[in-house]
Amino acid sequence: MNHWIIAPIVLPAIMAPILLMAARHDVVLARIFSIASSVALLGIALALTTMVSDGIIVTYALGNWIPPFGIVLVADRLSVLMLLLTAGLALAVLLFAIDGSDRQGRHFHALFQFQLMGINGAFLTGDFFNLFVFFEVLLIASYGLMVHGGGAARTRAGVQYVAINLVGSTLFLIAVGMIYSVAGTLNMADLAIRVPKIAAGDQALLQSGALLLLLVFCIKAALVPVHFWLPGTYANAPAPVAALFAIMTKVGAYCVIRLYILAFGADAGVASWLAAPWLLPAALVTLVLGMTGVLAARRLGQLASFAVIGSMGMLLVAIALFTPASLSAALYYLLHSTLAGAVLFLIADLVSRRRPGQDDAMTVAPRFAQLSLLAGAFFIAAIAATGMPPLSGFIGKLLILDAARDSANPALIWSLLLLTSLLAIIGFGRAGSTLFWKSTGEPGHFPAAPESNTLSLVAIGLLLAGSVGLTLFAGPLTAYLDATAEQVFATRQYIEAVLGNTVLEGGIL
Amino acid sequence: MEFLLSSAIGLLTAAGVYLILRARTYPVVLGLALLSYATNLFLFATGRLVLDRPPVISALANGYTDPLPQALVLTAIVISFGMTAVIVVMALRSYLENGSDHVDGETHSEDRS
Amino acid sequence: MSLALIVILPFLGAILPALMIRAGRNACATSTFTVTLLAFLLLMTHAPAVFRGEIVQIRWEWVPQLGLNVNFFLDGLGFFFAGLILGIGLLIITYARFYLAKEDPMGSFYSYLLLFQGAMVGIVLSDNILLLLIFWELTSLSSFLLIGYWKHLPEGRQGARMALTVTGAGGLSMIAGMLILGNIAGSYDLSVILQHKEAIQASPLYLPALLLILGGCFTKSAQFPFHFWLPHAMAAPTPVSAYLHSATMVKAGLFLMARLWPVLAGTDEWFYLVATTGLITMVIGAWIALFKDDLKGLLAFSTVSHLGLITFLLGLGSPMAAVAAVFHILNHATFKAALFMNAGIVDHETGTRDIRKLGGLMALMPISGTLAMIAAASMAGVPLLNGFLSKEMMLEEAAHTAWLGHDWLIPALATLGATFSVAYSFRYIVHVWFGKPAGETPRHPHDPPFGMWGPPALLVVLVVLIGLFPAAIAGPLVATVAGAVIGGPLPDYHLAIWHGLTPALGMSAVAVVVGLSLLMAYTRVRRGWAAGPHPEAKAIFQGTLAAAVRLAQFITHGLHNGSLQRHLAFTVGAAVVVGFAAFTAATHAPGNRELLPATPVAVVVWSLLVGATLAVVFLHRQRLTALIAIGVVGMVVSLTFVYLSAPDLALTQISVEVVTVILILLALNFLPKETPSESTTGRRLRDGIIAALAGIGVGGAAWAMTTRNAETLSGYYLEQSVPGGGGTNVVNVILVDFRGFDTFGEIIVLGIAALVIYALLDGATHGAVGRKLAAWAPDQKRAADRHPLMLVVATRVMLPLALMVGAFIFLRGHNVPGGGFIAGLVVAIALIMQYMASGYSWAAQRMKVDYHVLIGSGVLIAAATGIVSWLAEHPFLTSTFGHFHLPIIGEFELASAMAFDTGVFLTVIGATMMALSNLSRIGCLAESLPLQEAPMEPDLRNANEKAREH
Amino acid sequence: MEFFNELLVSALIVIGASFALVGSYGMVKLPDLMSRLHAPTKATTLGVGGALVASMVYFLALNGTVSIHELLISLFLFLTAPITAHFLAKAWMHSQQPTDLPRPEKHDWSTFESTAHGNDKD
Amino acid sequence: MAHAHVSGEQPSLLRRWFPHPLLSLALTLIWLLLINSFSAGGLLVGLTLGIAIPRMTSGFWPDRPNIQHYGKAFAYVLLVIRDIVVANLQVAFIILFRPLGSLHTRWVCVPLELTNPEAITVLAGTITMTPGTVSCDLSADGKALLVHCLDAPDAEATIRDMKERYESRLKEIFP
Amino acid sequence: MIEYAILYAYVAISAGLLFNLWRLFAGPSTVDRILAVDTMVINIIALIIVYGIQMGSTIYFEAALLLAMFGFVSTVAYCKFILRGNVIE
Ligand code: NA
Ligand code: NA
Repeated sequence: MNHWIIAPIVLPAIMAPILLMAARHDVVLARIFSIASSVALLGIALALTTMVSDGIIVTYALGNWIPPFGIVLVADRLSVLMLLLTAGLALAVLLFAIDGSDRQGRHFHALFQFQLMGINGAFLTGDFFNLFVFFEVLLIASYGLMVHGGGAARTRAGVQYVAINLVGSTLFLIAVGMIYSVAGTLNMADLAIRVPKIAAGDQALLQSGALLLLLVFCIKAALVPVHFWLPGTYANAPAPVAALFAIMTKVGAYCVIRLYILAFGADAGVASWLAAPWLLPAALVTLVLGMTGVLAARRLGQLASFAVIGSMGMLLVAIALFTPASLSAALYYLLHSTLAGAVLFLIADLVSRRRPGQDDAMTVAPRFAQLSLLAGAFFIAAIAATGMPPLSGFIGKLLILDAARDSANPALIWSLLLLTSLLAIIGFGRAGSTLFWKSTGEPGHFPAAPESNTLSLVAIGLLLAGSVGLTLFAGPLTAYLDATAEQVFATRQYIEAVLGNTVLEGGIL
Repeated sequence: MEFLLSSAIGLLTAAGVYLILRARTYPVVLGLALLSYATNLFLFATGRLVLDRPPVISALANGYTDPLPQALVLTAIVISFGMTAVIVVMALRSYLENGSDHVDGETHSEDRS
Repeated sequence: MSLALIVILPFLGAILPALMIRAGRNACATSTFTVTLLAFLLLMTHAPAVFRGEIVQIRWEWVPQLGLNVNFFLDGLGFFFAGLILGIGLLIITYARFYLAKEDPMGSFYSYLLLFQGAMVGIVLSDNILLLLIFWELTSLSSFLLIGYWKHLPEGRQGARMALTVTGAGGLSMIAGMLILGNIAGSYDLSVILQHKEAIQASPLYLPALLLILGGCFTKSAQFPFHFWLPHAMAAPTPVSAYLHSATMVKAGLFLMARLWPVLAGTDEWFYLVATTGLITMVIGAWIALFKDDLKGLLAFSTVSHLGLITFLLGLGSPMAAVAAVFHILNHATFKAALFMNAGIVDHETGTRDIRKLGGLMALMPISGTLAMIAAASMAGVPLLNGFLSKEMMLEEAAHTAWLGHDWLIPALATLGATFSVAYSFRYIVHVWFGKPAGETPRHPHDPPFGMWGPPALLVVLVVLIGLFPAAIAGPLVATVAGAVIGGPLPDYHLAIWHGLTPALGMSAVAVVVGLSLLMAYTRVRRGWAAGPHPEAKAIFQGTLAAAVRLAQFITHGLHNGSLQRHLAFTVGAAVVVGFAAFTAATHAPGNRELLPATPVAVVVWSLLVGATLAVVFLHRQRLTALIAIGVVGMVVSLTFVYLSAPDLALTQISVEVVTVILILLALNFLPKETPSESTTGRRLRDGIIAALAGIGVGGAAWAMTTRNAETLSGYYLEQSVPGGGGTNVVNVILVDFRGFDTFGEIIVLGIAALVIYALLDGATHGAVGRKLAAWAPDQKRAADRHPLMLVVATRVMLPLALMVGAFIFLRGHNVPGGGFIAGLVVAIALIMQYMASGYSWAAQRMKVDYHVLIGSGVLIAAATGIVSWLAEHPFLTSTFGHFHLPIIGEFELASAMAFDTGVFLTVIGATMMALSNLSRIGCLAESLPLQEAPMEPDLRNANEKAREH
Repeated sequence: MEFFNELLVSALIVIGASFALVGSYGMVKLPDLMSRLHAPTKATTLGVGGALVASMVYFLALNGTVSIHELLISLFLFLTAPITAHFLAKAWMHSQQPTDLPRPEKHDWSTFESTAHGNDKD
Repeated sequence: MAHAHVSGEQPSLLRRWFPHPLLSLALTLIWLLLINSFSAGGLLVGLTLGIAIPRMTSGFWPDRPNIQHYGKAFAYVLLVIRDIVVANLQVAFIILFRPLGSLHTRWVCVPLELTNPEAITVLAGTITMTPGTVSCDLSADGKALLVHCLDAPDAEATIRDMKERYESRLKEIFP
Repeated sequence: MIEYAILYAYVAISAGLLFNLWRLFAGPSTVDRILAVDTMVINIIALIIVYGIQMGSTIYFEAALLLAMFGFVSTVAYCKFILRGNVIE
């Protein structure tokens, strides 16, 4: 029995209560525990990566109850990739946070660990009600992290964030109910074999349930028109939290990939490729609106938020094409945009802290400490975020363009993708020029950096290095991602891994 | 019976939606509470309506209702309880911070959407 | 390998200047120079092979799935451009060392310059068009840094952003073009693409690809109508202008057109697009240059004009024109770089670049003046200088080219361009170096140090030498390069000064005569020009950009106005649309399940729910009342669960209700007690419609599903509950066993909720909020007694009873309705009753348990129960149970699920108590209430004792 | 015997239900809160009491065991009903501030006068 | 959970383990009735809880009174049950048949001699549960009880009745 | 015979519940509304017990037990809110 699969869930689930009980009053101890846990998570994710890299799908039947009756965890290339990304991002973000922001409120580290538990659980579970539970775990932890440190604007945004997500959770349950009411199962693999057999008269319930569930995932993924929560949330969340949230939108994207290829994909009979006609237009609008927001942004945090929306649009365009090639491109872009989005928030925060009174507003203000360093970091991050060469954003963009070539409407997709890139370039250029160039001509000085921020800079450096790494190793990476995408599309393999190889012939029920 | 339950779910949903679209945090909280009743009943109803056949194994029982939706609803009730508690306290904190319980934190405002 | 090194060296070397600047400015410049020199020498080692017509290649795989690979190849064209880039680079580096002022950060200048240089070399050596794209965009980025180098100057920043925007846009267009091109050819490798002329030109995608690629080339090479960014890029330091905007970057577009010439040129599309654009650019650029008073402005527009000229030549599509183009690229690079450096010298020495303020400098700066004269004369096309030769070739080609059947049009326009060219070139000579000094210049000018005039001098020597001995000096190079461009046999041509009395000579003569007359009548011409319209590109560009930003802001901030009401309306609206659309799009059949009759009691209970729900909606402004009405809803829901065979749910719902009510009341204490009426009727109507649709949707779905039958997994749970899970309460067995993992997550949610609440409330006790809280005044009058005696007594009696009930519910849960969650709530409510009756402080003193520890240990116990299964080689949360027999006690059952349920139990108590007690703590802080020793009013114990004392 | 049991159970159910109805009816009929307070706190208490006794008798006859749940329910109701009424009355007194109350000798009623140590903010 | 709130000298071992033996016994009994069966195991669990719960909660009930006469207490309970039945009939009659105008609704102030909080609570509870009377408030010094009467033609008689019927009995039960 | 008694009980208790609902709407004071809800709880307890008798099952009694315990807590909390604003102080 291989228990490593559940370690990404159990480890933070144990670490958080330990932090609560043992390290509640000792911030140093809490930091050590928290970092240790994150490093261990990274190690586990790497180990799992090697485990699944030869293409096997490992399952874990909780409570030793055979699926579909018990809950099952599934580690395949895709889920492990997400775990790895989460662990890497978490470690960088944590480094940034322990430079001081973790002390602005209570229980940062415990909430952080719980958040990781929720995210990892969402990536691993093969049961869509259990997915709901993990969504709630990651959401409620995110509520806490979102308002960490308090403040008028932040708590206000917090209320909005919570309210929207509670509506999302409500919708999730309704959708799950509709699907269960006709499919009679909660296991994703089992659902996949039942969907094509569902009676014509039940299709309306099934499909509207499935599409409402898609809407829920799209709320998480910040797709227009259910993206409204994102700008306020990200712009007002503490920087490390906003950076960590870069993975939260990907949870939504992951769920779309997982469920709508597995259960509503090629083999779903009349419900085949159910998500595609809805997803693609929405994703294109999201892309345009996001990058328009980048151009319109008045604060750096706002710019980063809209860049995240835009990148989600781009990502979901690639997903919505629902081909192995487009999925591979989407996964590459997913890795890239998570790192690029996260680092922008961290940079925005360092800038903001150095300009008391002006914060991250795109206004001209006197020079501040470490201007050149941050300008350099911003320049690189902007290159990544706008998809300029030579960083990973460019390769991601090329991959998506390449994958969109065979779609129904390549001209539209291409022109939108490229035009929005231009919007992003202009927007980022404007921001950088105002914040870092214009300000050098301004008389006066802001006080020196308030505290040591070596770790913050290391965190930023790590994330940027991640983008560089994605670029340098784009070859082997895309090969791996191609295999990952193939595996996701090879739904029989998944179903057999979960339910055994007899189900496809005879079936359990 | 099915109609009564369905219409009740519909009404609770409508009332909940109407309230979450109000401008103050308190009605939003109430609306969310109504919505969670609606969803819990809805999820419960996926097990279909069955009289006096509780899923407790007994020699005397003449049948059982679907236990799974009940377990799911239980989980959902607990989770929505936690969520309600959080949004109530968050609304309170926001009120203390902003001096207003407007959902957008404004001290005086009309509709803004 | 060494080929790749030529590209990589500048990139690697880019870090050197930044490091070396600490060792001084000379070390900094020297290191840059050395790196460039090294690259240049490396390039030269390939010269023999290139001149032999060989192609040097290196190939590394990078992203093979995409066809993006690190493939370089070196042929004549690449060699020529790389030599130009590195050679002129060396001169520029030397020149810049002296040009840059002390306060200019030289380290970053040279770093940027090397980055740019690397990118340029990358473009010209790439054998993979995707790789080429990367370098292409890198030149945009590094030139952005170079143009904005003087970041304190608004012109620099604006110029940089304009250049980035235009060339960036072109780059994006080219991405698309290249992807199409590669797709047609089946490879992104140039060496492959260049073999597929027929396939490419026959493809229906040829025109889109051509348009997109030209979009990139024209923007980069400042072709009309994208020419406007180039003059504004002149805000850069002069070495940058000389390097980027005369010799290298602007030639990237030309390079690419030349590179793809074998496969793209020769069609009508190509001719009309490229040649026309080039010709227009040539004429307009020259015309504008004539009226520029800024030396660098003049040179910039002149560059635009010459780029147009070369584009025109490439557009003609004939091998002969291609040769001319190649030759002119070389010539233009020499005289224009020299002129830019010369302009920089003038600026450096006099402190101004305004031609109107300059004059008669020849006397003061003879060396610079001489160099300027020669270079400018070459630009004008004066014989014996290299500019003359290639211009003649251009005019010759123009002379026999027709445009849409008009054979006079092109020769006329070409002559016109040449005329203006003569005029502005001589203006550069006459108005700056001759005539009387225009007045006081900011500085007293004299010839600069050799380091500054040496590089242009070297170029001027080339200008003269090529002019005199074209075949000897430039012949092999031009042949090699032109061969690479044409990709086939070279045409029959002669690089010579004299070709006889050709039409070109005539046109040239006309140009010189008319051009000089124009200059003589300059004041009048200028007046005429001044009377006409002068669209200011910068203003238009910035206006357009500002308008775009405003539009973006209008959309963005108008849409994202931070209104939760809007967000939720959109979210619910989307759900309604998606739900209904999906439902109607798919097939639906009404259910055939036998329905349960609606009993009168059910109807009454239903009407309670309807009534209470309506009460909530219509009385929602009276907050307490609405809460009371919600309580009724909760009660009816509980009753529904009782009625429909779900006792566990009923118990849970009842317990949760109470805690929720107390929690909301605790918060409501601080909140306004009434909701103001602030929605318009229209808004209420809109919300009402959304709400009604949502209600109809969800209710309809409920109806659809409850009226049909379905097969589910449930049979298994009912069968396995006793033998497999050891309990008769199937719901509980599902919760702690079959789907215990859900429950594990669920208690964690509850635990987190408590932590979040704790953090939120703890944060409210200090800082600005804490002060507000301390100054808080209740908004309703208070009754006098805090702890009414009867309540205190009753709750004290109830506590042990309630705990007993809690224990009972906990222990029986596995077999009959109950379990850890409900029991936890029962215990928590029993304890909260003590808080309510006797007060927070008093009760808290008696509850020495830290709720953090309770939550933590609850989660840990649950997790430990799961982990223990590992020891038995079973998955997480595998349960075990057994029936044991002990003397006296008899038969009893122990299940590991009970341990798990204990974790649930503890977490629930901890979380509930943490939330409620912290809320009440806030209340006590806000009211600064003192602790009552024996809380009971009237306080009879105290009174009795006092009476006894007396 | 069986008939007697049935009769007893039926009678108890009918009595209990009747009192429940009367209690709730009183709540509608009586003119002011203090009067209304009498109706439910009494009638419904016996109403539930009747049903509970009916239930105990029924299950005693059915299973031959005494069911304790009913007793516990009664216990809780008897413990809590007076407190509920007390609090409703106090809440009413506090919000209506009636002027026709009789006054005790030295001090006012607890709702209006505090004997606790320390002072509240208001 | 709560720790014993102990003051003064060290109590005996027995006293520490069984601070309220009667309560422990009662709880054990309730447990046995809750589980609806009698077995050694059930008794053991019941005893454990019966001992543990009073210990855990003793802090919340610092001055638990000792009932002196259990017989009288039992008799009192029977009396109250009888009165409750009568009260319900009377109130039902009032609600159903008496015209509202004919009611003598009034407040009365019942002076108290009881000083024990538990006793006062029982009295107030009794009054609420019996004919047409609701205990509404205590005076701030605990020396009077405010009672609302639904129909009390003679206030003095009503007060006298309450004091004689209940308070005097309670004085004997609670010392 | 019991069936008729139960039927009668249902009708009577239902009528009682409707009266309660009317009081909930009519008020006039908040205290009246609390009283209405409190009475509703009592009636619902009765309803559950009668239902238990009808079904011959004791499985529903814990619901009545908890309602009896906690209906009181809510009512006191509402009143305490009116009296003191702060439910726990
Ligand atoms: Na309640
Ligand atoms: Na198990």
